[in-house]
Amino acid sequence: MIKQEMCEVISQSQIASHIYKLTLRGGLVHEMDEPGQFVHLKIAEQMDPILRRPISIAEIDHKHSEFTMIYRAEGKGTKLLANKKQGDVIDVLGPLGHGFPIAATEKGETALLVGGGIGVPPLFELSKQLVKKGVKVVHVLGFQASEAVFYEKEFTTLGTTYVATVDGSYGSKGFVTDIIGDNKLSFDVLYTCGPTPMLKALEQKYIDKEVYLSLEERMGCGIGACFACVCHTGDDPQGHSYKKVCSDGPVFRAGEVVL
Amino acid sequence: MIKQEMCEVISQSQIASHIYKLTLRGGLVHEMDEPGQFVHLKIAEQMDPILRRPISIAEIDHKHSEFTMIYRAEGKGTKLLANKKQGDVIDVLGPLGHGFPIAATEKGETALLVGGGIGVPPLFELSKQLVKKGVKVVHVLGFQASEAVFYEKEFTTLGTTYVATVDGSYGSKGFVTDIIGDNKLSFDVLYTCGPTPMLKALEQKYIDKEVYLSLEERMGCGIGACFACVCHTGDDPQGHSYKKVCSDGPVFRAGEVVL
Amino acid sequence: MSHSLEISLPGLNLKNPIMPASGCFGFGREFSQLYDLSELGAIMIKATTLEPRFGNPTPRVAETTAGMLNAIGLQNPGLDKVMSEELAWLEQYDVPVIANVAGSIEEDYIAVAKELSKAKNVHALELNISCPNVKTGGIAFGTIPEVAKDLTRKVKNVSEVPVYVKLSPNVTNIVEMAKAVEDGGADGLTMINTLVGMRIDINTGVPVIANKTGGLSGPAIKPVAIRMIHEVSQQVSIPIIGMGGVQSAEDVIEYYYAGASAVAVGTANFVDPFICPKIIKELPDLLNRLGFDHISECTGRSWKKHEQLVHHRA
Amino acid sequence: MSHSLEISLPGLNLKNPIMPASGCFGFGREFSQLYDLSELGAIMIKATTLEPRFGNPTPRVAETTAGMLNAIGLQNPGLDKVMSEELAWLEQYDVPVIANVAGSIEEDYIAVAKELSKAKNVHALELNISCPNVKTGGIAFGTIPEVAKDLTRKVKNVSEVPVYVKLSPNVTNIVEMAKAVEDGGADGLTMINTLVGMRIDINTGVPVIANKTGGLSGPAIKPVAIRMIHEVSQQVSIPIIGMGGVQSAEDVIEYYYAGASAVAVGTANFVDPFICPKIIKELPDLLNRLGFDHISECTGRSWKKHEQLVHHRA
Ligand SMILES: Cc1cc2nc3c(=O)[nH]c(=O)nc-3n(C[C@H](O)[C@H](O)[C@H](O)COP(=O)(O)OP(=O)(O)OC[C@H]3O[C@@H](n4cnc5c(N)ncnc54)[C@H](O)[C@@H]3O)c2cc1C
Ligand SMILES: Cc1cc2nc3c(=O)[nH]c(=O)nc-3n(C[C@H](O)[C@H](O)[C@H](O)COP(=O)(O)OP(=O)(O)OC[C@H]3O[C@@H](n4cnc5c(N)ncnc54)[C@H](O)[C@@H]3O)c2cc1C
Ligand SMILES: Cc1cc2nc3c(=O)[nH]c(=O)nc-3n(C[C@H](O)[C@H](O)[C@H](O)COP(=O)(O)O)c2cc1C
Ligand SMILES: Cc1cc2nc3c(=O)[nH]c(=O)nc-3n(C[C@H](O)[C@H](O)[C@H](O)COP(=O)(O)O)c2cc1C
Ligand code: FES
Ligand code: FES
Repeated sequence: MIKQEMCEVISQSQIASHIYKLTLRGGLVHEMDEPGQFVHLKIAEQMDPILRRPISIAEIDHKHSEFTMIYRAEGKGTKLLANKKQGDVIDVLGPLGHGFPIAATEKGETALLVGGGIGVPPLFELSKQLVKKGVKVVHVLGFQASEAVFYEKEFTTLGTTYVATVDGSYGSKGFVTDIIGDNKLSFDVLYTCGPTPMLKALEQKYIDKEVYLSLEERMGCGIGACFACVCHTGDDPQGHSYKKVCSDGPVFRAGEVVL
Repeated sequence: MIKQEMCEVISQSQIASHIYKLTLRGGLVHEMDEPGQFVHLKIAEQMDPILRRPISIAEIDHKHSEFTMIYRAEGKGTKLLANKKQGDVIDVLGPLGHGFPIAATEKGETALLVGGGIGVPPLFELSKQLVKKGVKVVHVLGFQASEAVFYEKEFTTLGTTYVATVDGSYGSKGFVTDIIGDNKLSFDVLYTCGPTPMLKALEQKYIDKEVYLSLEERMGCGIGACFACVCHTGDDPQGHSYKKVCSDGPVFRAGEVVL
Repeated sequence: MSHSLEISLPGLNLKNPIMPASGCFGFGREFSQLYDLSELGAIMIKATTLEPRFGNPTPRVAETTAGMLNAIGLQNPGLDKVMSEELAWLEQYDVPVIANVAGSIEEDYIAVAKELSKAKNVHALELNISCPNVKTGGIAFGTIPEVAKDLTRKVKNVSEVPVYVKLSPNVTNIVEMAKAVEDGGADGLTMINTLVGMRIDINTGVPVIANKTGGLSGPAIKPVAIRMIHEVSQQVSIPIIGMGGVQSAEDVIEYYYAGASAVAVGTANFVDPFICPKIIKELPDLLNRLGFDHISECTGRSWKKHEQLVHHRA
Repeated sequence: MSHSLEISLPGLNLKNPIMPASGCFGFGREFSQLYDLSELGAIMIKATTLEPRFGNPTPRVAETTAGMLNAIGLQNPGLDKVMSEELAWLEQYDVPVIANVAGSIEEDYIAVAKELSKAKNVHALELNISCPNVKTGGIAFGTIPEVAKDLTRKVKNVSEVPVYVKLSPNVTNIVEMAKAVEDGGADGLTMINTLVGMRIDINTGVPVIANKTGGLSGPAIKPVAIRMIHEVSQQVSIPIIGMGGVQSAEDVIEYYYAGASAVAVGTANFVDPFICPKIIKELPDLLNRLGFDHISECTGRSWKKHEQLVHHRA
């Protein structure tokens, strides 16, 4: 169930260039189950900035009623978010949307998790849950440059982890698709989150595979009421059938919606 | 000289119902001299609230580059101000305007300082400076009710201090004018700050005395450029001559402007 | 005290004067997961057109300082589905519906209005002559008094329930528009719709909204709405449902003082999805503090002469 | 790089395109205590009328969410004093003045314009046909195209310097107004003036501003200004000085992309009195980051076709 709650900041730290890790505590953690869901944050009490900001859930800790997000502080809202200190409270709406299906991969099968930049965080909780189920996970993480790389170590503890940077300043040079090709990585199910061009490339390349993609779109309400975040469906690309990224997604099976 | 500076919160505490005492540190303290001047505070980084808030300087501590304000947290801006904690910074513009003339009272003479509610704070620095000069000070402070009373003890250390509350829940019941009358207080110069009806009453009553009043008006710029805070002059009450509360005032000699 | 919020307007007997604004609440399904829709005074459902519409390409929303732009483009499932699915579904709640009618041409408006007005739970229509985000139609209906009057009359002729006309703020003379639709037979007004605005992304050089322009809503526009309601309410004798940046019980009172008889909440539903029930809960205490027995005493208080005012405790 | 901000508009050869907006900077005296006025591209001085005016009663300003209302009422010392005291005083600075001309009747406008245009440091006039805070005159000039055109022509006839006309956003069709004053001979446009708005104090029940309505300015109105400049700049061939909620170097670029050729800063001077020099200082780096050699390359970038665009580094 969707809840609104003032959650307490447990910790916040910078983990890469412009990238912050923020852990909050609140009762709504017990509503979180699927990795890939997101929360909608009202960052300031005031009306500037006015809109909530959608941020993925990167880690769920039911035991301590805590969850973690990893985000890039770039615009007005996320920069203010980066100022929050331990003990401050943040207005959280969530959990929202539908995440990655754990059930799609059987125990013993291999899941390939491909993340690009700020699309990496939700894959962490996904990976943890897949590993717990007995799925073999392989991670391919792409970043702009070495100073933007984060969470490599954390992913490595869960499974083989490849890192690529666009400028080659860390890991191998190039895109996540290069890594998959160069290393001839095979998999049963592919889960991915990142910039749209990356998602498109993966969708095209693995057209006959089971692929789940997490999408981004500008949002108003975040709960499906305002029609800000719609996309066309794959079977009716010009018509008036649609899916809402916020409530039907953000995770869709490849082909389900038009990227 | 007017300066703009990010000043650091040294301390903040609640001293009466809705009333806060806030001490800031910054280089612009060295520009402060006249009691009765004010600063203009931009309380949040964001544009909500957008306008600065004028708050009087209640105490100046040149040695530590600190100054103190006392304010009532009621509206949007002052409520946010009350949330500021030690170590936070606040954007201060000041010192602004012209304050109470110390020179108007000679050493050995008696000054009567009359404050109403949130008009009391600037009288504290005034009293300190008068006492230092060798002036005898008498304070008459009016408040709504006992829970709104503040700084009685501090004023008492400087001179005789009378307190009145409207509902009689503390001190004597009634208005500051009642106290002055009942106690037959005499003085050479009267300095006052508080609600306009109180200022009007004092102006009328002591028409042939030397009286200085500190005014309040809605402000835009705070520095004399926007013409938000003008009032008619006493010698041309219907004409187009004017004074600006922010830069010509906030302290005027009684009769100088139309209340 | 408990009845201090009950109001009665043409077609609408409401337990309270608070309702979500059209387009900011869909058809209520999503918010029904959060609270009981029967708590609301009414629901203004999303604009309905004759045929289903996909609407504009994304991005459809952009944030502005204390406001937002939207160019949804009247996405909706079309008249038939709204009747058979959405309105039917809403019948489970004890809440009157105000159905927002949109179109590109006159015939569409008339057809949609006629049909929607037959639905059991539709107690009034809201004629949306002011949607800034559709290239054809809409805007002319909303800016030319004669055109607006004519459309109002035609819709009135076919509607089985009272008709409220939603005014656009993007005009030189809002009073003229209001009087025109009153002349056309409007039972009430709803105002304001959004101001036309734009934001440009300085990194890409193009407008943030794919449709280029969008409708500006939120607290940023509240002073414009208050001013227009203040002007219009003194010049017409039909009631006004006010909207534009309402965020709190205090804002509701400000709208009433300006001249409104009920208040709709739009953008604030995105900021705080529980805002409508919160405001409904806070209003009685606020009224009490201000010395009113009933909210309707507040209407027009900023301009009414003393003798026109109903009872007010000192 | 150092010349990347120099611009040239009718009558105005400016070291940079940033200037305080009329009414938000007085005649410069107060700000001269804070920084050297010669740093500014130009100064738009406060509206000047034939006779001295006291203006409206106070309160004259009110805060709104991300904006403010003002109803100063054109307070100014009158033409003679502006000439002999204010403009004379400003001569010590190396900064062109754009003199804002206001009035209640045509004759006043003409008389003030004629005289002001003779001042040595007045390089252009800004014809204020759009002040929302004076009951007579102003508003009709700003909303009826023929009236605006006529006044523009008459002022042009007497002015010794180029005339910019300041447009009101409170109209249905801003393009029509812009074209009318262009036809009347305007050398440029300045836009936008404030939107008419109101706030009501819920404790007293009356409007916060003594004049009741006031002009809404600040970031709240920026999307409306950007939209209007985007529309108008595509339809006229005279340059536009843009304004409305400008707070940062990024905002300046957004105005340029929309179609402006220079930018004025109003309300932001109250929020941060050093804002103009700050923006001037930040602009060269921002231009560089965005790949421009000169700020004028940015004008109209959001709508110009590729082949119309001047050089832009990849
Ligand atoms: C489902 C979902 C999950 C996300 N998860 C993460 C995450 O885990 N970590 C992370 O760093 N970012 C994530 N994002 C992107 C994040 O929402 C944006 O970076 C953020 O909203 C930008 O806000 P700002 O204040 O920095 O920028 P501003 O420029 O101030 O934002 C202005 C407006 O644009 C919207 N906006 C700007 N960029 C985006 C974007 N890329 N996607 C959607 N809306 C945008 C903002 O929400 C706001 O409404 C996610 C987005 C979605 C839709
Ligand atoms: C020269 C001067 C000195 C002052 N000194 C003090 C002081 O020492 N302590 C103190 O508590 N208060 C003082 N005030 C009053 C103080 O400025 C207001 O209480 C404060 O601005 C209200 O802001 P808010 O955010 O609480 O209210 P809001 O309602 O959010 O304010 C909205 C707008 O109205 C203005 N406003 C509201 N009330 C007043 C007022 N009484 N006077 C001027 N503007 C107002 C605000 O500045 C703001 O622009 C002083 C005012 C002036 C003019
Ligand atoms: C996302 C969005 C969609 C809207 N869709 C409609 C609509 O379909 N029909 C309509 O009449 N108004 C529509 N509006 C306008 C609102 O009903 C309302 O008039 C306006 O937003 C001002 O109120 P607010 O500031 O509270 O949002 C929409 C507004 C928003 C923000
Ligand atoms: C306090 C105040 C006074 C103003 N006085 C004038 C004026 O005298 N003449 C004029 O043309 N515009 C006047 N304006 C309008 C501004 O010049 C500007 O067009 C408007 O405020 C929008 O810009 P901003 O959002 O940056 O303030 C005034 C604005 C404010 C806030
Ligand atoms: S954000 Fe409102 S429907 Fe998705
Ligand atoms: S506040 Fe601007 S002149 Fe006084």
